[in-house]
Order: sequence, then structure tokens, then C-alpha cells
Amino acid sequence: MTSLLDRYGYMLWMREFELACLEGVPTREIHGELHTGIGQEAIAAGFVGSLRADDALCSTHRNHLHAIAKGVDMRAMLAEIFERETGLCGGYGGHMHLMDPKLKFSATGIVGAGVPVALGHAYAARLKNSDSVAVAVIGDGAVNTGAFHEAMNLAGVLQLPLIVVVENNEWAISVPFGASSPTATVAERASAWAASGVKVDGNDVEKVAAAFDEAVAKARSGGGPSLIEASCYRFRGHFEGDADTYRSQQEKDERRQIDPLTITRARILERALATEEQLVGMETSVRSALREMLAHVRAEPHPLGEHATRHVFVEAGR
Amino acid sequence: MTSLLDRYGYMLWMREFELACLEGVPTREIHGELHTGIGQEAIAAGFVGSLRADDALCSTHRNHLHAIAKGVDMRAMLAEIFERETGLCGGYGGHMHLMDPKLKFSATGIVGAGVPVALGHAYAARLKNSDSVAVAVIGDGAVNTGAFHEAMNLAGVLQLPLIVVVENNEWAISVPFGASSPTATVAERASAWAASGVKVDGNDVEKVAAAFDEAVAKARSGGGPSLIEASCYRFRGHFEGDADTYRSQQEKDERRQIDPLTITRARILERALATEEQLVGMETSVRSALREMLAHVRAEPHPLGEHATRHVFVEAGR
Amino acid sequence: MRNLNLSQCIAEAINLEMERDDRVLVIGEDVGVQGGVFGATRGLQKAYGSLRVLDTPISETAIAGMGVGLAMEGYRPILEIMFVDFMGVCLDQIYNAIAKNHYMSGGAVRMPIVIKTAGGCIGSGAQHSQCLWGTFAHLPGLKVVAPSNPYDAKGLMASAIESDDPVVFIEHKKLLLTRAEDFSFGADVPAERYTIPLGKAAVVRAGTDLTLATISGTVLPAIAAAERLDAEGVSVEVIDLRSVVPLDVDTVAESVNRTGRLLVVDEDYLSFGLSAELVTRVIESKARVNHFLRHAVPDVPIPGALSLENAIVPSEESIFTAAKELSRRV
Amino acid sequence: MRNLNLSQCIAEAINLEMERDDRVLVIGEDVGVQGGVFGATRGLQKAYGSLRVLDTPISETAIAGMGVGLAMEGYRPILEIMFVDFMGVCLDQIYNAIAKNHYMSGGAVRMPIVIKTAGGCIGSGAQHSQCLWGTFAHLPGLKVVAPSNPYDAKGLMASAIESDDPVVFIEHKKLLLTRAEDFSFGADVPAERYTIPLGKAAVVRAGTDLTLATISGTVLPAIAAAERLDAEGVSVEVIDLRSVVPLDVDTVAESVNRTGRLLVVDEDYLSFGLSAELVTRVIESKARVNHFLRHAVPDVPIPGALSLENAIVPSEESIFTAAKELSRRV
Ligand SMILES: Cc1ncc(C[n+]2csc(CCOP(=O)(O)OP(=O)(O)O)c2C)c(N)n1
Ligand SMILES: Cc1ncc(C[n+]2csc(CCOP(=O)(O)OP(=O)(O)O)c2C)c(N)n1
Ligand SMILES: [Mg+2]
Ligand SMILES: [Mg+2]
Repeated sequence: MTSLLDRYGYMLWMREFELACLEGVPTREIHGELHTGIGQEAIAAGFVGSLRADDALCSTHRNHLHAIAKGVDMRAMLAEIFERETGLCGGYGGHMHLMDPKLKFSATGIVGAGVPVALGHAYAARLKNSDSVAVAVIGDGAVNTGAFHEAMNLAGVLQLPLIVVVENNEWAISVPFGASSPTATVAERASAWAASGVKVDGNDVEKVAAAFDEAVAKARSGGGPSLIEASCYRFRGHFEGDADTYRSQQEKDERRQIDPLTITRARILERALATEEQLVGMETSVRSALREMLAHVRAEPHPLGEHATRHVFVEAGR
Repeated sequence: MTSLLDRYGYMLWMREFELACLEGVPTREIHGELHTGIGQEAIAAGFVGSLRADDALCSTHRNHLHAIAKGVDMRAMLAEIFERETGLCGGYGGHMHLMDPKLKFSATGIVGAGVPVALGHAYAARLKNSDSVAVAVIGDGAVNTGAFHEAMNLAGVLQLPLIVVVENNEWAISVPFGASSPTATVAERASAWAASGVKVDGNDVEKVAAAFDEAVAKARSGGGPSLIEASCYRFRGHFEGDADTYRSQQEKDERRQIDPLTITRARILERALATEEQLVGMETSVRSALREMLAHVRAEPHPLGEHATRHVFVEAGR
Repeated sequence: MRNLNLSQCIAEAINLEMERDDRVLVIGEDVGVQGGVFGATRGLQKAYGSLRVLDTPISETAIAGMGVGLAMEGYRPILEIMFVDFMGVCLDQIYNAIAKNHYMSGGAVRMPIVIKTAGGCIGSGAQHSQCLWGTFAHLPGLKVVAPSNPYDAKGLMASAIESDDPVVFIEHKKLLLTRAEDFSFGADVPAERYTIPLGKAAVVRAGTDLTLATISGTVLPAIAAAERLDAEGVSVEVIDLRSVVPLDVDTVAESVNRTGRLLVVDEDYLSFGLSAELVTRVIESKARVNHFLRHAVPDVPIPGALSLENAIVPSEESIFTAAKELSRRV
Repeated sequence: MRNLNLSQCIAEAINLEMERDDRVLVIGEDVGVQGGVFGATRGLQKAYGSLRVLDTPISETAIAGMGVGLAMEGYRPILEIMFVDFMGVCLDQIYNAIAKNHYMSGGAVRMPIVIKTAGGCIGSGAQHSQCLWGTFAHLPGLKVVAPSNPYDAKGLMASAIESDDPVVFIEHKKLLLTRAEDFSFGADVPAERYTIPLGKAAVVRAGTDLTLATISGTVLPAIAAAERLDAEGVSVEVIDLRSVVPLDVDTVAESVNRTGRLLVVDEDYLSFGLSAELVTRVIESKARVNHFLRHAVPDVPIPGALSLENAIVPSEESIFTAAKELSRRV
């Protein structure tokens, strides 16, 4: 069992990781649209402990936290995001395409496209007669893609071990959830695909963990697909550089008050699972570990241009 | 109000029309995969009377009956199907692409692709502040396409006047409904898109008409989208030439006994809406009208090869 | 000079068309309240309301299919597919319906639709950096336009909206983000409406030794490279194709007939695309092509790291090198 | 001679691969119980069960995406997209994931996937008649194979399955429906397993005056046209390219070097496709190309009526005419 303190530790790593990434944008070390999960840590941290290495996790454009939860090497991730040769994908992928086949982790920049991929992993479990599961994490906006429907449908038909977690941060770029969903919740739609549906407070890491663990257990035991909707709020713009004028300042100010790290921290203290000093110690050590990691990554080389034509094909091509 | 006798008349035209089409296959006057709606007439005949010229109907590969219900000129249809210059589309379309813009009728050969098109028509009604509606007819197999989901979702969000009729003939080529649907019915999925859902006996033209008319009335009055599932059975192979070995002979024999024309005819007699003689008279006259139509169409010219490069662009292209 | 950037010019063009023609609509993700992720539909929803400028869910197939239905109803929808890379989720409606309905209906149905999208490399990796005009150009029934500067962007967008044919309009992300004053040409954009005919290339720099034909984001670096080649004694004529379909072969052929050398620079993938088609058509036109060279993304996905991207995407430097090499061929 | 038709040969090839490699799967619509709408997966579900040969709903994006996940799990899925025309609904997974995952992962992920589909004209109209190999070929990371005869179909399918790269395998509908005895070559198919390397063209008819390069359904009519041209004193060498990616330019260039004339016949759309790419690459190879001609579908959707289709799709007659014209050019 993953303790609340452990989860808080993960959340700290996640937050600090994202903060480290932010540094690469103004310095132009990171290009393209960097999407961070700041404010949404309780969801990914809720996954921890339920997944094994042989379970798959397919993520999105906003994928760093999920990769951390799956156990992907953070330094390799950071190096990939900072476009280094030492990155998880040698610099070929970039921040939207973190992939770690050993841990069955992958991400895509196409909204909704990870769900059919997770379906394939789930089908592999069936083929292997194994009890491994597949998780797809998506945003609320992805529920409206055809890919989501097709994959959910097939998972329902075959009752495959697929768990789709919807991080409902209420916005898909500038489009509010209500303008893209005909139903009040995503969870209530689950029966259309013969899946279980549940909505949880995504700022409550324990609630997420309980719902997630239940869905995983159900999937492992042949109980079929689940759809978990976790409410949350994206603290920053859609990507770094987004003017984010579509959300009112008041909304942003208010909602950022509800910080999953603060909530979890308070709970830990309340339950006396750790002392204030211990927590500060944890926080300081994570922070400095990440500072160090970043410094190392920054010293690493960029991939060589002359290698850019590698890896198009395994065998001879063109 | 369209009488049952009128509907039977439509069903006769539909059946005879399809039988006429069948003749063009062995003679190689019709190429490609011809799909007929024989056995499914009660559904399209149930549309009659509810739709106006300014309502749209978007159909599928199995589209002839829907076109007839919408009032498309049968002779032009037959000529198109028989690949004549005088055809509805001048021979450019073929049997899967009957299009009559004046009646807002169109068809597509891509499964599911008609639903987003109907959505566009429904949105046009909103823009025009008109009470016209849009209908998409699809098969049970199309419910699993991403296009269906995306269009239903947007119709639900905007509460547009979209009616999707699912002709559930239990088979999508060789794949039975149960192997592609996670739910026992399509209708029960409707709430996922904030649509009304209803399942009707698609062999009962009156039940179809009632459900359809209700959905149209609801849509006209701003009540939003509906999903109507009409059960039926495809009497012939998926297309002419299909060996159709995936359905047992017993199933086919049994199910073809339940013929919507026979059912409707018996009901008419039962209710004394017409005499046997009158019905035979109707049947004979429709049959001979179609024989004559076919003879005429067969005498019409094929489009000239030298015209094949027309109509790619309205303005100069390449 | 008004110093508008390219995305403002696009918005202005759409605005002018929407003003004069009620049938023009804008449908897509983030086009309304936000005015487009690149600002290219800014102000339109305020001006024309949320029905004519519709923010949609992330449902590109619904967007594209809606466009088909709306066109059948007499509307002239502008469908925004945010990045051209996302076309794969809705290409069916684009090539099987939008591109073919006019033909399949024997001319009875018209599809006056603009598919407005952003392409090009800005360090965003394999799924957010493609150009793909070669993909659309291969599919009959679509016009394919890609402007290189603010002036053209406005005039070509007006023509695209006015066209009764479907037009895929690909805006280059880098240009969308470039300020007008940083354009060496086409930065001065009149406030009033004007159109630029689709299918007319522009000779953006005159030269005598070598014809360089390109489009979209590589026009500016091509001109810059040409300036530098002057110093090397090579006079380069630069042609901005403006559209891939129609492809203005005449303008290129006429130039090559004078220079004898043709360099095609393409930010899209090298093979089975613009570069081979243009080379082949110019030769077919009987122009005197003594030497030609293609310089394009060498059939490689766009890599994540900028150091890799820079190595495969045509730049001023690489264009300079390619042109120089071609100019020396004997 | 066993007189198998082409679809049987494909099924046999898949069968042999499934027998030797448990990781090979078949996923698609109607591939199981029915054995494929063209019979090209016949018998496989009976032999390998409904898990390894899965009948799916009409959900091509799910099919293609599943393939990605299964490949990551070490499987070698054969994904059937019934007609190549339907690719537009799932191209995203094909070109943004299947084609790029190997690259985006820096080589860590492999996508040994076969996308098996049917193309070509048989009087089915604009949405059921396309070839589209040019579309796939433009997108880096995909191999594109299209066999012209039963022997090649079997051997190329074996290689496609064995390949660690994704392969789009386009079977021509007309060939699928042609009986083996009606093939003038490649009709004799051994029962045992064999492979034909991807990217090696075949000189299917030797000649000295003109090189005719083509692929898939137009190889047979090209040979027939060539026979007739003999009578006119024109000796035509016919090359079956077999794959569009890799494109065997060497074999074509070597031939053209001898003949001086190149005719490319393509049942796919003319522009921005195979024909221009091949012409350009042959010229780039420095082969002596005195004259060339492209004969392909003239950028027109495939019409419904056969009388129209016949006017725009290359046939024995039209190939004969094109070759004759080219042979007379001076
Ligand atoms: C198919 C597709 N359409 C559009 C986009 C552009 N896009 C990237 S992220 C995004 C919003 C996603 O919203 P949501 O799924 O709620 O995730 P969030 O960003 O809120 O985490 C959009 C529209 C895309 N990447 N792919
Ligand atoms: C996107 C797409 N996938 C596959 C096909 C091939 N196809 C044509 S009809 C059909 C079955 C359709 O079944 P259903 O929707 O139930 O309609 P029915 O034929 O039973 O009337 C299939 C798979 C297609 N035309 N389009
Ligand atoms: Mg969101
Ligand atoms: Mg059906």
C-alpha cells in the first residue's frame, strides 16, 4: 500500500519537475508548446501503487506527471524535454512524445489518440492471458473525439482491461467543459460503452487512488473497462505562452487556491503522518534533487544534426 | 396524415425499385457493390409524411429507399444506378452516391460519414432560425464509428434538430450486432449524447412512423436530437454478389418470413382499408410502372467518356 | 504602414468576407472566444456572434462533416483544423466528401469550403510540424494555398472564401508568429478588401542565373539566401508559388527558360510531393531545364529537438548551399 | 500448377507467417468468420482462433490504434482496412503513430505492422476505387507495397509481415477477383513459404525501345499492350515496381539508360504522386532519359458510371496509345 506520505512525495516530485520544465521556456531550451500538469498532481499521484511495470499507460500532450507515476526515469524525461541527446527518446520525440517501451509508457500529441493505443495494450493482456491492464489518461476535451468512442466501444464489447482516466480540468484550451459535453459529467456516459463510470474529486489523492485501484482490480479480474472522471483545474495556461484570457482572473485566482499539494500536506499534518519539519525536509530535498538534475541535464549535449535521418526505418528504406 | 395505404404504396415502389435494380447486376449494367434495402422498407416508408422538402436526409451505401421516401425522382435514381447520362448525378456518382441538393438528399459510401453531414444541415436550421430538421439514416454498424459519436455529441451540446435513425438489421456485413455493440440496444446509449432514444419494431411501418414523427416534431420545436433504433432484417446479401455464408440458412429463411410488406398488407385487409382486388391492382400498377421505367432507363445513353474530366472544380483547377 | 502581423491579416480578410456575405461562417476549436490559437480569427465572434463563429468540441470529423452539410445549405463555411497535422482524424470528410461531392453529383452540389489550418516547423516535433500540402494536392478536388507574407495572406484568404471550390488554406505557424515589420516583402497591407487570384505565382525577386521556386515559410529565407548569393555572383530569381493546386507552372517555366536551372525548395516532405511534381511539369512544359535540384525535408518525421529539426528543414543557410551547388553544376 | 487466385495466395502467406510466429495477428472488419470480403484471410480464424483473428466493429481508428498498442507489446499485427478509400477515417493513427513511433522514440519502439487493404478501380465510384499509394508514400515511415500477381502477392506479403517496419499493403480489387489462370505471369505459386524482398522491382518483360514502369493492377494490361506494340515494331520493357516505398529507381534507371524512354503508368492520381517522383528520381540518377511520359488518372475522382471510369483509368488500350506516342517522340 502506498502511503499518503509517499503520494505526497510523488506530488512534490511532479510539481518540482514541472517547475523545472518551466525554466526551459524563456531560455529557449524548450521549443514547441510545453504543457504542464501543475495543479493536477493528485490524479497521477493517485495511480501510484496500483500499476505494475507490465501495465500500460498511454498519455497525452500533458504527460509528464503520468510518466512519473509510471516510474519513467525523470532525468531521461527532463533531458528529452530539454532536447538533449541523453533524453528518453534521444531528442527525437520531444516533450509531447515521451515513450518508454520497457515500462509500456507512451504519449501522443493528438487529442484522443492514446485511447485506441491503450486498447491495443488491453487486448495484448487478453492475448497473453495475463492480468495486466491498460490505462489511458485523457483530458475532458478528448471525450468528444471519435477515437475515444471507438476504443471505448471495443473495450466494452470485448470487456477488456482498459481504464480511461479523464482529467476534467474543465477546459480544453479555451472551450469550457459545458460547451463540449452534452452531459453534466463524463462518468454518466460510461454505460453507453458498458463500462463502469465514476467521478471523483481529483484534488483528493486518496479518493483518486481508491477509485483507480478499484478500477484496476476490476480490470485485472476480468471485470472489463472503467471510466474515471477526476475533477481538477489547470493552474497555468494551456501551454507556456498561452495568454489564457478566456478564463477570468477571478476564476483562476479562486481555483488555484485549491492546490492538491496544500490539501495533501494539510491532511498529513492533521493525521500526524509526518511533522512539519519532516515535510519541509522532504520538500527541500526534492527541490534540490531536481535543481541538481536540471543542472546535469543542461550540461548534456544536444543531439547531432547529422543524426536526424536515423530511425525512420529499421531496415533500408526510401 | 399519411395513410397506411399510402405507406404500403411507398413500400411497393421501394420493393419494386430494388427488384429492378437487381436486374442490372447479372447483366453488368450496374458495377460495384450494389446494396439493396429489400426487407427494410417499413423504416423508410415510416418517414413519409413527416419530412418537408427543406428537411435534410443523409443516407448510406444502402440508400435507395431513403431517397424514395424523401421524394427523389425515381427515374433519375434508376438511371443513375444504371449508369446513364440521364441519371440523378449524370452518372458521376453511381448507386452509392445519390444526391439531390434541391431535396437536401445525399448519400455516402463511407460508413458513419453521413451523420456529421446531417449535423451540418441541422446547424443550418439553427442559423436560419427555421424549424427544418435533419435526418441521418445509418446501419447498426455505423454506431461504432467515431463520426457518429462526434456528430451526436455536438448535436447534444447544441441541442440541434438532428434525428439519427439506426436501421438495426443485426448485421454489419458478417459481423453480428452483438459482436459490435456493448449494449443490448442502440437506443439505450442515447443519453450519452443528451438525445432521446427509442427502439421500435422496424417491420411495423406505423410504429416507425409514430416514433419518427414524434422525433421530428420534437426537433422542430427545439427539443433537440433523437436516436431511433428500428429493428429489421436484411433479406439479401450485404451486396449483390455476397455469398452471405456468415448467416445460417435457417436464420435467413425464418427471418425473411417476417416481411414488412406482407405485414402491412395483412393489416390493411384486416382493417378493411382496401380490398384484396384494390391491393392487387396497386401492386400490378406499381410493378408495371417500374417495368416501364426500367425499359426507358435502359434505352438511355451512357455518359460520354470524354466528359469524365468535368466537374472536378467549379473554377479552373489543377 | 499598418504593421499588422499575418494572423491579423487573415482575421481581417475573413472579417471583410463575413461582412459582405452572410453565408460565410467560421467553425472550429478555439476560433471564437479565443479568436484562434494564433489569433487568426480574432474579433470575429464579437462581431458576428457565436452562431456564425462557432467554438466546437475537439471533434474534427464533426467539424468537417458539418461543413459539408452547411455547404449543401448554401453556406460558405471556413473550417478551422488547428494544425494540419490533425487532418488524419478527419481526412475522410475532406477527401471523400468535400473534395468529391461536386464531381459525384455531376456538378449539382458545390462545396465552397475553406479548410483553414496551420502548418510548418517551429520546434514542435513530429505531430505538430508538418506541412502536408503534398498530401492534399494529390487528392483531386482540393485547391491548396499557402501564403508567404501578410499581404498575400489577406488577399489569398479573400479569394479562398470567395471560391466556389474547396480550398485547403495552410498558414505557416512561424509566419503567423512573425511581426509584419520583420517581413522583407508583403508587410504593407491595405485596410480595404482585395483579392489575389488563386493559382498565380509571384516572382518575388528577379534573377538571371537560377530559378528558385518555393512556397510558404521558405520564401523569406529563400530571398535572404538569394541576396547572399548575389555576392557570390549568382543571380537568383525567387518565385513564390502561393498555391500548390493550382500550380502555376507557366510562371516557373518561363523563368527556367531564361535561367536554365531550377531549384525547388519545399518544407514539406521531399518524396511524392510538390518538388517532383513541379520539376516534372516544368520539364513537360518543354522549358529548357539544364539542371534542377530539390531541397526539402528528406523523408524524415520532424524531430523533437531543435538541433535535429534544424538539420533537416530548409533554412536560409541550407537554401544558400543548395542554390550555390546547383549554380555550379555543369 | 495449383491455380490459386490472388486472395488465396495472400491468405496462404498470412497462414504460413501465423504458423511460424505466434505474434502475428489479424485484426479488422469481416476478416474472421467471413475470411475477408475478398477472401484474403480465409481459413485463418478457423486455424488460429478468434483472438488471433479478430472481427471488429466498424471502427478503423480503434483498429489502427490497437495495432500500435499491440506492436508495443511485441505483437506483429496485420490490420485490415477493407478498402484503401476508408483510410481517411484512421489516417491519424497510421501517419502520426504507426509511421512515426520508431522515429519519435529514437529507435526504441518498433512498429512491425502490416496495413492490409484493397485498392483499385472496379466500377465502384469515387469512394471505393482509389489507389492512394501516393498518399502513403509521401508520409515518411511507411513502406508501401502493391503486388501485381499471385506469386508476388504471396512472397511480398510474407516479407511485409516479417518486416520490422510498418508496411501498407495494397491489394488490387480487380486482381483479387481474377482467377490465377487468367494471369499471364506469376500464376504458379509454390505451396511452401518464400519471400520477395521489399523494394526490388521486377523486369516482367524485356525490351529495348521503351521502359514502361508501373505497379499493381496496370502491370497485366501493360504487358498486353507491350505485346501488341511488338507488332508495331516497338520493343517495350515492362517493369513491375512492386513497391512505391522503397522505390527501386536503380532497376528503372538501368533500363531507361538502355531505352532512353520512360513511360510511367499509374492507376493512382497523376499529380503529386508516383509518376512525378519516379520520373524525377530517374533523371536525378543521371540515367539518359530522352523522353518520358506519365499516364495516370488525370486528377479526377473515380466516376460512378463505367463508361466514365474507362475513360480515365489506364487500360491496355490507353497504355498502348501512350506507349506508341512516346515511342515516336523525337
Ligand atoms: C485531434 C486534435 N485536435 C486538436 C488538437 C489541439 N489541442 C491540443 S490540446 C487541446 C485541448 C485538449 O483539452 P483536454 O483534452 O481537456 O486536455 P487538457 O489540455 O485540458 O489537459 C487541443 C484542442 C490536438 N492536439 N489534436
Ligand atoms: C468507414 C468504413 N468502413 C468500412 C466500410 C465497408 N462497409 C460498407 S457497408 C459495411 C457494413 C455496414 O453495416 P451497417 O452499418 O449495419 O449497415 P447495413 O449494411 O447493415 O445496412 C461496411 C463494413 C465502409 N464503407 N466505410
Ligand atoms: Mg481539459
Ligand atoms: Mg446492419
